[in-house]
Order: sequence, then structure tokens, then C-alpha cells
Amino acid sequence: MIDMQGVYKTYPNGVTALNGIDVKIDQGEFVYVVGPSGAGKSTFIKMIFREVKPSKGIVRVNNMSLHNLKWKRVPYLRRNIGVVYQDFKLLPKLTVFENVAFALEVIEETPKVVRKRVMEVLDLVGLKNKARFIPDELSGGEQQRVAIARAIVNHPKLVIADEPTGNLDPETSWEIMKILEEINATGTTILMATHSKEIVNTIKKRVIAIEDGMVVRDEHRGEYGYEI
Amino acid sequence: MIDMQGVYKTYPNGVTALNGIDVKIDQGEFVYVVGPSGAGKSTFIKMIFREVKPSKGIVRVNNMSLHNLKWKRVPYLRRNIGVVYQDFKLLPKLTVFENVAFALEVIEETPKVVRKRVMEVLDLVGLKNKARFIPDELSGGEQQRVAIARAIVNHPKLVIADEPTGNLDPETSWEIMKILEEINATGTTILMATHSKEIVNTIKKRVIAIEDGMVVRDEHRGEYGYEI
Amino acid sequence: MMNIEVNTAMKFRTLRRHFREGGKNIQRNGWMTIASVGAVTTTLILVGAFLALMLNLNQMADNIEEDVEIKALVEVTAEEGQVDEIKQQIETIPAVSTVEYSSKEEELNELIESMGEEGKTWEMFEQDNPLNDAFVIKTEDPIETFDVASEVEKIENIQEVNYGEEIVQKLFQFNKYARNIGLALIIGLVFTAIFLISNTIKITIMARSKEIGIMKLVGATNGFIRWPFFIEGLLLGILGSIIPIAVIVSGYYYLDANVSELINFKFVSLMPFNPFAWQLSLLILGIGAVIGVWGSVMSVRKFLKV
Amino acid sequence: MMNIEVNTAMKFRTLRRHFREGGKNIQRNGWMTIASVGAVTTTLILVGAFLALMLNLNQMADNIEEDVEIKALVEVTAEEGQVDEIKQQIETIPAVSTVEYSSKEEELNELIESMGEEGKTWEMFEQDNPLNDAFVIKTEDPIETFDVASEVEKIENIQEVNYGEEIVQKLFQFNKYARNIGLALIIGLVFTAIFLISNTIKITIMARSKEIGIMKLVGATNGFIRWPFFIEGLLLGILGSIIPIAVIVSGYYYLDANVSELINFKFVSLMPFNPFAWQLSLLILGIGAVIGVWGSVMSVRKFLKV
Ligand SMILES: Nc1ncnc2c1ncn2[C@@H]1O[C@H](COP(=O)(O)OP(=O)(O)OP(=O)(O)O)[C@@H](O)[C@H]1O
Ligand SMILES: Nc1ncnc2c1ncn2[C@@H]1O[C@H](COP(=O)(O)OP(=O)(O)OP(=O)(O)O)[C@@H](O)[C@H]1O
Ligand SMILES: [Mg+2]
Ligand SMILES: [Mg+2]
Repeated sequence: MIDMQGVYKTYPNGVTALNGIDVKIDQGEFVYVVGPSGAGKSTFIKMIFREVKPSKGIVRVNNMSLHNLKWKRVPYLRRNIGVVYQDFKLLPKLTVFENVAFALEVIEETPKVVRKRVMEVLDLVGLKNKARFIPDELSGGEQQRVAIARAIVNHPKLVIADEPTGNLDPETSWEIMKILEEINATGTTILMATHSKEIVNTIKKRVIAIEDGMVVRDEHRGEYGYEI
Repeated sequence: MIDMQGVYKTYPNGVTALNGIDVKIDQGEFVYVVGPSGAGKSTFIKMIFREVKPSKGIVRVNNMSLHNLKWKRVPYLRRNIGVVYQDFKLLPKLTVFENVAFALEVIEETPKVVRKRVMEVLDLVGLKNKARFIPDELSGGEQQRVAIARAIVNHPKLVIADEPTGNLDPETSWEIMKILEEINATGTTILMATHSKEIVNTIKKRVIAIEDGMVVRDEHRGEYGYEI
Repeated sequence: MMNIEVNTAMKFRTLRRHFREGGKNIQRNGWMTIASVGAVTTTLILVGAFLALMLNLNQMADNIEEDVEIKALVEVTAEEGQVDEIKQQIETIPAVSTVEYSSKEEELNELIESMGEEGKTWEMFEQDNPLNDAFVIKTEDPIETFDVASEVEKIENIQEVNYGEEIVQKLFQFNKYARNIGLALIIGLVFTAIFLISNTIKITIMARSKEIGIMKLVGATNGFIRWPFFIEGLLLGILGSIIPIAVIVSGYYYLDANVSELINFKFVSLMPFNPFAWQLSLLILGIGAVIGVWGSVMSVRKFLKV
Repeated sequence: MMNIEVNTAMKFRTLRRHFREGGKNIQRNGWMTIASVGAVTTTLILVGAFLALMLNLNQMADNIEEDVEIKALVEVTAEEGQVDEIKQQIETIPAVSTVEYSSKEEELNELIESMGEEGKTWEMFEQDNPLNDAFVIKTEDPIETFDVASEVEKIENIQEVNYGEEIVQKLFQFNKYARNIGLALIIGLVFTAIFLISNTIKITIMARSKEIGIMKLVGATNGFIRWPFFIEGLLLGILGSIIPIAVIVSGYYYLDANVSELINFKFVSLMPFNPFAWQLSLLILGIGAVIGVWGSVMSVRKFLKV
């Protein structure tokens, strides 16, 4: 599914966010990405759907080498990847419904299917009754759940979530985790950056720990592992 | 310091976020605000520095009734309150240094004092070496720490933090908590909305639990209290 | 076969979505839309007013030029038969449109009249008229005056040919300059309008560059993003044309109805309201729509590389 | 005492900060700044070009009007002493500026010359000149022609007074209309410019409404936020004036140097480059700066209520 070899990333301002990453993730895996603030987790994640291009190294997703991928093809790559952004990235002038529907409209689903599927997903994240609100009218946690709904609405092969529970109370967090586990059970690959020791240590999965842009640990059924 | 009596808030779209809040917080207290996503924590917090006006009820801060407070006086109220916003609210075109310095410039500090104090605070949150970056060049956690730095830079009497550790790894979170405790020790009131059970249960302080816009629990040295 | 049909159906559905979305954006952007439409409106009023003015001035210049005529004086010695012959000869010149005979008595009367007060002094010469009989010739296109005049001059029994060489030449020259200046102004103005409108639209789209970036991250193709902007630009242009068209049609209608009272020169006559005002309206609508679309689609391009 | 001094010092420091900040915003806003300056530039070029054109046309109209003169014909019976007396009498009329005597021989020569080819026919009358001696009178202000003419008419031994009543009246009327239309155009154009520039600036500031809100939440007063925008608007206006001034000064310089070659009518003469071009430049700079500041400060107001 995902294959990175010797990936480096230096941003234009000179900051080296990734410092030689070699990672292989198979279809159907559930992977946590952990590490301190500024370690490079988000940068690592952004490589996969080409929001960020590596300065050096090879990134392969779905057996496509992103290096040769033409600009025109990038949208089709992204349609197979549902992403929950750390800063949500909701469209501010669209309603909750429209935001989630957007991911289905780009793949030209019929309005009927769009309607049904969007309401289904909004129900799943507990926001069915806020479908007509715009993001500014939502609480932080509600916005985050809209982002989650949009990421999973079109049944992507891969769901990437960058701290999807950062703004959620524990109870809602567990509900979201349950959803992700269910999706994972149907064969979807899940990649999730998180700071929640509790989640990582409770729902045991593969853990990739990144520090200073390097993978310092990669364990199956790992622990969060940073002692307080 | 803060005194709310019978406060209600209904947003223009008809959502009632606060449903009769009576709360009194004294100078020098350290208070957690907890509750599920969408309970009204952020709304409660925004009342205090007049980002949101109550639909009904009395809000008094620093012995000023916010009801009678003239528009012109609002900035002066806000200068005594340092706020960490849930969505950070950094100025996107200013550098980290300039963002933090802004809170000192509005109170017309001398450039020399500004320079010294800003670098001091950036050092405290571990971002001294990123002073010249703009927010878009920072990781989520780094942006959150800039927001914290800006909130405390001008020694406000009251620091309000809306989930200040949501994007931080546990280690950095504890460092931030240490800073807040130190500030609290010098007599500053701290009001902090959080979802972190671990923090609330470890650093025991007064806990106000809000659910559906109402205070359902208010305990000194309380627990996070939501069982998973 | 099946596949192609399904594909076309999908595309039509999506096209409808783009139209709906483009229309909604007009509402969603509230103040930005008002500001854009305001810029289009003001600019098009300016362009419209100037186009109307320039086209009318141009027509007036045409009218004046059409008043130019050649006067061919017949030799005093010429007999009646010869005069007829001259007329025929003149008429065979291809560029000539009308030829009229004017006897020397008519010529004198005209002269006296045209001189006003001072002319009276010459009335005493009615007995002993020193003038010649003449032909008054008009050409099909005023610019052919010079050629026709020299042709006529060669005809036998023509004593001389007058057409106020200097004045006519100056007039034509002046009109040429005036037309060139007018054309330059109009072209300059239209380009200014294009720049100002697309510039305004560009800014409103720049303000949405983040949103465009998000759309791309969610998997939208460039075409998918561009379409609603295309529609939005079209609507902005059309909305921005309404007031200019109303102003120009009603203003022109008023002027057309009152111009004879307002200005009493015989050479001032406006182009007829119908069809001129409608043609101008169509032109303005066209300019608005085209610039709207163009400005919108051009501006969005910059932000699609995400 | 101490307190006040400290306060003033603080204010000055903050003022310096506002200037610095306003300047930095110009850089920070990159594309937005370019778009705003572009709008100001285009609009001011338009305004400048039209102002130059209109002011020059106005001056040409003045020139033409100044050519108007009154011709007072002296009775044939008048003796030499009486002629001198007439002259003195004319000169006492307050509005008269110059009076020149022209004998009937001079009058005939002028007539023959002015008629061109056709004039030759009248050369035979040189022996038996039917014309009168005349006075050619100019008034201080052309508009006084009518009054002066009727005054002169009353003088003894004046046979009649000619000044081409109809033509002159039409000319004045035409010039009046032309001036009014020109003035309306200029006023319309300046208001359009004001609207377009402030509209563009408004959009760029709208795009920053979130930032203004954040500043208020951090405790900035309205004044504190407004100042940098004031400076920014001023700079935008000034930056946007540079190209228009350069275009107008150099364009006008070129025209001024070449106008006699380009257009050969005697009544076409431009206003002198110095000081006209400089005054126009100053005016454009003023318009740019004032609208820039005004548009900026007005637009920011809307977002300060946070
Ligand atoms: N657009 C950018 N331009 C320049 N530097 C950047 C950019 N984005 C991130 N960085 C830098 O790269 C490093 C890694 O950032 P990244 O966002 O990957 O961290 P992270 O592990 O996601 O941190 P967090 O847990 O705080 O979100 C940081 O030092 C950050 O300052
Ligand atoms: N600007 C707004 N307009 C309309 N409704 C709003 C607005 N802001 C918040 N709300 C609604 O008010 C309720 C309380 O929101 P608030 O932001 O106070 O919740 P919260 O406790 O901070 O939640 P979270 O933990 O998710 O941040 C929510 O139902 C939300 O949808
Ligand atoms: Mg991150
Ligand atoms: Mg909140």
C-alpha cells in the first residue's frame, strides 16, 4: 500500500522535517504514528497524498510512484485516500452537509447516493442534526468530526488521520476509534498520528515512532512508549 | 474575578449553547472546565472576554459588568486576559515573534522590553529558534505553543486556555502545565478547558463540568470524572 | 456502448451541479460579490457612455463630410447643348452620385444669402451678373471629392472647379485625427475596463485561494474547480451589465427625444435609438460576460497547482 | 507633568510602529498589493489623460472665442475728424480691449483674399469700391461681444455693426454645451475612479477581516488597528500614482514638442508643458493618496466591531 524508501524533506525555509524515512505499510494495516511535537509526523503523512513532495527518496502509494505522477493524476490518487487534517481544512462557506458531500461530488456520484451516504456518515459521527450549519457555527470537536466524516464518506482504500481526537472528549474519542476500527475491519488501511497515550496503549496496533524526522521505533502491537 | 449569574446564550442560528450558568471564580484560582464536545465550554469561556455576549444574565469580570461595558473599553478588558484559542487565532502573515510581540505592542511597551520579554516567553515554550517563522511553517503543536506564549506574554491577571494541549504530545503538555502552574503561583487566575483526563486527575484543581450548557458539577480538587 | 452512455449522463449531472454551485457562490460571497458587481457596473457605464458618445460624434463627422460638394463653373461662352453634354460627361464618372444644374442667377442669390448683411451690397449686380452657371456635384464617398474634382476639371467648357480645397482638406484631416483619437480612447478604455474588472475578480478569488487548495486536497480535478468559477464569472459579468444597460438605454432615450430642444445645430443628430441603443446594450452585455468569465477563469488558474 | 511626558513619548513610539507596520503590510500582502496598485494606476492614467484632454480642449475653445471680433462700418459720409471721434468713443466703452482702423481698401483686399478663387471675380471693383471704412474691435471677454456691439451701434456716424451674430452665438452655445459635457465627464470619471479604487482596497481589506478580528481579540484598540491601514492606503495611493504621472508627463512632453508637426491647425495649441504637466501630476498624486487613505480607512471600519 505505502512504501517509502530513504525519504528526506527539507522545507524551503531550511527546516529538515524528514531525515531518511524507510517505511512499508500493507493494505489493511492499522498504524499509529507517534512522536513529540514537531517531529515530522504531519510531514510524513502529507507525503502520502502529495501535499508535500519529498526532497529526496521514493514514495510509492497503491503501487504508483508519486515521483512520476503527473499533476493531472494527483486528484485521482487523493480520491482513494480519506484524510483528516490536523487543522480540519473544512470549506468555510459550505454547510456541514456540503462539506462532506464534496468528496462524493468530485467522483460524480448521483445526488441521491450523495444524500443518503452523507447523512449516514454524519449520523455515525453524531452530527446529523447539524448538517445545515457552517463550520464557524460548530464547536472545535464538532468541526473535527465533520473532517472525519468527509474522510471516510467515499469508502477510501486508505484513511489518514492527523490527530483526529485532539479536540474530542474521551467518550467521543472512543466512538471515533470504534468507527476507525470498523472501517479497518473491512480492509481499509488506517494511518493515524496521535498524542493519546491512552488510545495507543488500549487499542494495540502497529506503532511507528518518529523523532527528529527519523523512525526510531516500529513495533506491531506497540505501546505509546513515552514516559511522562 | 469572574462572576456569572443566570447566563444564557442562544446563537443566531437557534442553538442554545449556555443554559443558565452560575459560576464564581476568585482571583488566583486554577480551574478546569470539562465536558463533552459541544457542551458549551468554549462559549462559556468566550463570555469572559466578550467575544460572545450573553443573551441573558450577568457577567462580571474584574468587578466590571460586561453588560454596561462600552465598545471602546473592551480592548482594555482584553489586555488583562491572556487567551489561548482552541483554533489558535494566530495572525498568518506575522512571524512567531511578531505574533507574540503584538500583545505587548498594543499596550505600547518599549521595543526593548518587547524584544526581551518575547524571547523569554518563546524560550519558555521551546520555540526560541523558530521566532522568525510564520505560522504556516509550524507544526500543529508548535502553533499551539505560540498561542500559549502570546497569552502569557504581558503578565495578564487571568489566563484562559481552550484545550491548550490538544495538539501536544504528553511530554510537551506537562511542560505547558508546569508553566501554567508557575504563573498561577504568582497569583494569576487560570481557567482551562480540557479533554485530558490524565492532566485533570494528576494535577488536582477545581473542576467545573459543563453538559448541555449547564454546570453539572463543580468540585475543588475534582476528578475528570467521565468514565470510559 | 453502455459505458459511454453512463459517462455522458454523469457529466451532465455534474455540469448541473457546477451551475448550481456557481450561482450559490454569488450568494455565499456576499460582500465580495457586491464589490465585484459594483466594479463591473461602474466600468461598463463608463465604457458604454463613451462608446455612445464616440459613435455619435463619428456619425456627426460623417454627416459633415457628406455636406461637401464640388462646384464646377461652366464657361460663359458655352451653349445650351454643350451644357447638357457636360452634365452627361460628369454623370459618367463612376464616383459621382448626384449632379445638379444651378444657373448664374441662382448662384448670385445663394451668394447674397450666405453673406448675410454684407451681401446686400452686392444686390446691385443682379443686372450685370459676373457669375457663371454651375454644376453642383456630390460624390458617393466624400473622400473621392479630390479625384472627381480633377476629373471634372478636364471636361471641355468647364472653366474651373471649386470645392473649397483647403477647408475640405482641413476638415477631412481634422476628422481623421478626431477619429483616431476617439478610437485610441475607446480601445484604451476597453482595455482599462478589462483590466479593472478582471483585477477585481482576481482579488476576490485570491481571497479564496485557501478554499481552492482544500478542494484540490479533497480530490477535485482542476476542471471540477474551474467550472463553478466560470459560471460565477459569467453571472458577475451579467449582473454587472444590468445597471449600465438600464442607464444607457434610458439616458439615450431621453437624449434622443430631447436633443433638438437641447442643442440647436443642424449637424447634431443622434443615431436612431432603435437599433443603436439595443446594439450598444448587447455589446455591453457581451463585454461584461466575456471579461467576467475570462477574469474568473484566469485568476483561478494560479491557485490550482496544489 | 512626568506622566504626560511619558505618555507623549509612548505615543510617538507607537506611531513609528504604525508607519513601519503599514509599510510592511505592503510587502506582506504581495499579490493583493500588486492588484490594488494596478487598479489605482489604471484608473489614474484614465483620469489624468482625460483631464489633460479636457483642459486642453477647454483652452482651445477659449482661443477660438478670443478670435471673435466686432466690425463697425463707418458711414461713407463721415469726415476724417469724425472718424477719430468714433474711435475715441469706442475706446471709452469699458469692456473694449483693442480698436483698430481698417480702410475700405484694406477691407476689400481682405475680402478678396478670404474668398479664394471666387474672390478674383471681385478684383474688378477695386476702382469703384462699394465697401466702407471700418473699425475692428475686440472685447476683453468674448462674452461681452453682444453688449459692446449694441453700444457701438448707437455711436453717431456708425452705419452698421457686424460680428456674425448667428455664428458667434452658435459658437458660444456650442462651447457652452461642450464645456458642460466635458465637466460632467470629468466629474463622472473622478467619482468612478474614487469608487473603483476604494472598492478594490475594500476587497483586499475584506480578505483580511479575520486578521482584524484577531487583533481586536488580542486587545488592540480601533485606532491601533486603523493606523497601519491608514499608512498602507496612503502608500498604495502614492505607489499607484507613479506610473500615471510618468506616463502623463512624458506623453505630454512628447505631444507638446511635436504637436505642430502632428496637427496643423492654427487653433490647436497645447497648454504649456511647464507648469501644466506638473500641476496635473500633483493633482493625480493628491487624488491617489486621498482616495487610498479614504478607501482604506472606510473599509477597515466595518470590521472593527468585534
Ligand atoms: N510548511 C512548512 N514550511 C516550513 N517548515 C515546516 C512546514 N511544515 C512543518 N514545518 C516544520 O517541519 C517540522 C515538522 O513538522 P510536522 O508538522 O511534520 O510536525 P508534527 O510531528 O506533525 O508535529 P505536531 O505534533 O506538533 O503536529 C517542524 O519543525 C515544523 O516547524
Ligand atoms: N458561532 C456559533 N454560532 C452558532 N452556534 C455555535 C457557535 N459556536 C458554537 N455553537 C454551538 O454551540 C454549542 C456549544 O459550542 P462550544 O464551542 O461552546 O462547545 P465546546 O464545549 O467548546 O465543544 P468542544 O469541546 O467540541 O470544543 C455547540 O452545539 C455548537 O454547535
Ligand atoms: Mg502535526
Ligand atoms: Mg470548544
